[in-house]
Order: sequence, then structure tokens, then C-alpha cells
Amino acid sequence: KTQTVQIVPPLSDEEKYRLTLDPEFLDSFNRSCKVISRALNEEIDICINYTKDPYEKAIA
Amino acid sequence: KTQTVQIVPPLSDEEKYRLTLDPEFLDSFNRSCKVISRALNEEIDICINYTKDPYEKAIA
Amino acid sequence: MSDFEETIRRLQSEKGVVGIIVVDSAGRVIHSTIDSDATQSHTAFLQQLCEKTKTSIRELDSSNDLTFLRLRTKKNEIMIAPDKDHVIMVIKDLS
Amino acid sequence: MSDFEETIRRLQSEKGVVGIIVVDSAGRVIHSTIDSDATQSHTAFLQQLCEKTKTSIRELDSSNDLTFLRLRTKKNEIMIAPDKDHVIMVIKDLS
Repeated sequence: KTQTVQIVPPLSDEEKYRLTLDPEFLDSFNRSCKVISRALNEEIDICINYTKDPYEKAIA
Repeated sequence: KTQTVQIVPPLSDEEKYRLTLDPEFLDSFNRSCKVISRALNEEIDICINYTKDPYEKAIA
Repeated sequence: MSDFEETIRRLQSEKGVVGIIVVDSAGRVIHSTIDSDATQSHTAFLQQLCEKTKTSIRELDSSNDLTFLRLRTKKNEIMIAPDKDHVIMVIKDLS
Repeated sequence: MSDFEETIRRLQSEKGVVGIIVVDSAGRVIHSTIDSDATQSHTAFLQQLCEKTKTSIRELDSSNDLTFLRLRTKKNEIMIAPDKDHVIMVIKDLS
């Protein structure tokens, strides 16, 4: 199995820190988190009870 | 741009018809449709109001 | 009207639904409510996406499996329900 | 605790959340709440998926764009929120 790997040097701790203080980054980051938060808090599970094996959930 | 295309002969009208009468096919098909139906009927739109441009929805 | 057609019709009448495509595991169209060209372009992309996602999920955990895929875009939402023998794709318009 | 860390912490405390990974547009990890190996394997797969989906959505309609991606599996749900500069991936356990 061949896989193309792009070698990109990881961000340094300082780069990460500086980025998380950037207002523009935080702005869009917070916006995305709100959407995710809503998805996490959905009450209705659309997939529940619709597996072939009613006990599949417990086994998994 | 190159794209690998797998040439698969399409299903004939008769094959399609026979398949849609198959109880096993209908069983799992109906199950999938129930999940989709639930997703379609979700009341809360997780993405609403979270675009940079408040009028983006109208423009789109 | 067969049970199958009845189910498709019911799904089609749900708010916002603009297209339903059903393909078999080989990617061949079993049914589509949109024109041939649109069916082709959507099927090609969604089938690939579905396969790649399934494979990757199993690579991460061989006992896990993809059950549903939802793409939200600015204009629409595409729901993909993969099953062992077929894949159903529903496109819902958001306007 | 910075605003960023506070937001991560709040998200992490949501029911079922078992992992949060934030990468930049080059796929480099900005933050992750899971171990390095798991982060690597998840990032590789989800980054590719995200890019491929974005590209395909634009190919289908150049004025459209991907805004959210949800993968539902037997064991968990993976939510991917792509933005112009970063991608957030949240893994929620379903048990």
C-alpha cells in the first residue's frame, strides 16, 4: 500500500501559542465551535434503533 | 486532469425493476430512508446564523 | 405504485428535497429523481467519497463501520446512507 | 487559561466527546486532546477527506462551499468543521 506523505514540519509550541491568541483565528474558531456544540447537543439520534441487530449498540 | 473511470454497464430497466421488488433490498432500503427522514425533519439548523456575512444565506 | 416508488415519493415530498439517487454497491444507478447528467456528476463524487470514508473508518478500527455521512454546504445538505448493497443519496436545498 | 483553552475545555466537557483535534490549513496540529499516534492517524484521514470533499463540492458548483461534515459510524460520530484557516475535528463516542 503506497501513500503519498507530505512532510510538513510541525508547528512549534510557540507558533501554536501565538496562533491561539490571534483574534482573527479565535473569531472563526469560536464560530466553528458553536456549530459543533449545537450538533453535539442534538436531542434526537437519527440512527438509533435502525440497526439490523437490536443489540448491536450494546455489543459495540 | 486525469481520472480513473471504471466502465460498468448500467443496470437495465428490468434489472432495476426486479431489484426494487426484492424484499431484502426493500428491507435495508426502508431502514436507510427512515434515518434520512429523521435527518430531514430535524428542527434545529446547526449552521444557521454562523456565517461571516449575515446576508449570505439570502445571497446564496 | 410499488412500495419502493411510494417510499421515494414520500422522501421527495419532504421539505427541501431536490434530489434522490439510489445506487448499488458497484455504483450503478438504481433510481434517480434528477436528470442524467446531474446524476452522473453527483454519483461519481459521492460514491468515491463514501468508499474512501468507509475504508478509512475500517483502517482506524477494523470493527467499526460507516453508517451515515452528511455534507453541509452553503447551499444545500447532502445525506448519504450507505448499506451493504446500496447507497442512498439525498440532496436537500437550504434556501 | 486562555480563551482558546477555555473553549476547548467547554467542548471537551460536552456529553460523549472523546477527542478534539484542531489543525491549520496545511494539516499541522494546532491542538489535540488525544495522544500523538491517534492524532496522527485521525488527522491524516480526516484532512484528506475534508480536502477531497471541498474540491468536489466546488467542482459541482464553483460558488458553493463545504461548511460542515459529519461522519456517523457504529461506534462514534466525527464532526468536522472546516474554515479558511483551520479545521476542527470532534469525535463523540456513542456508547
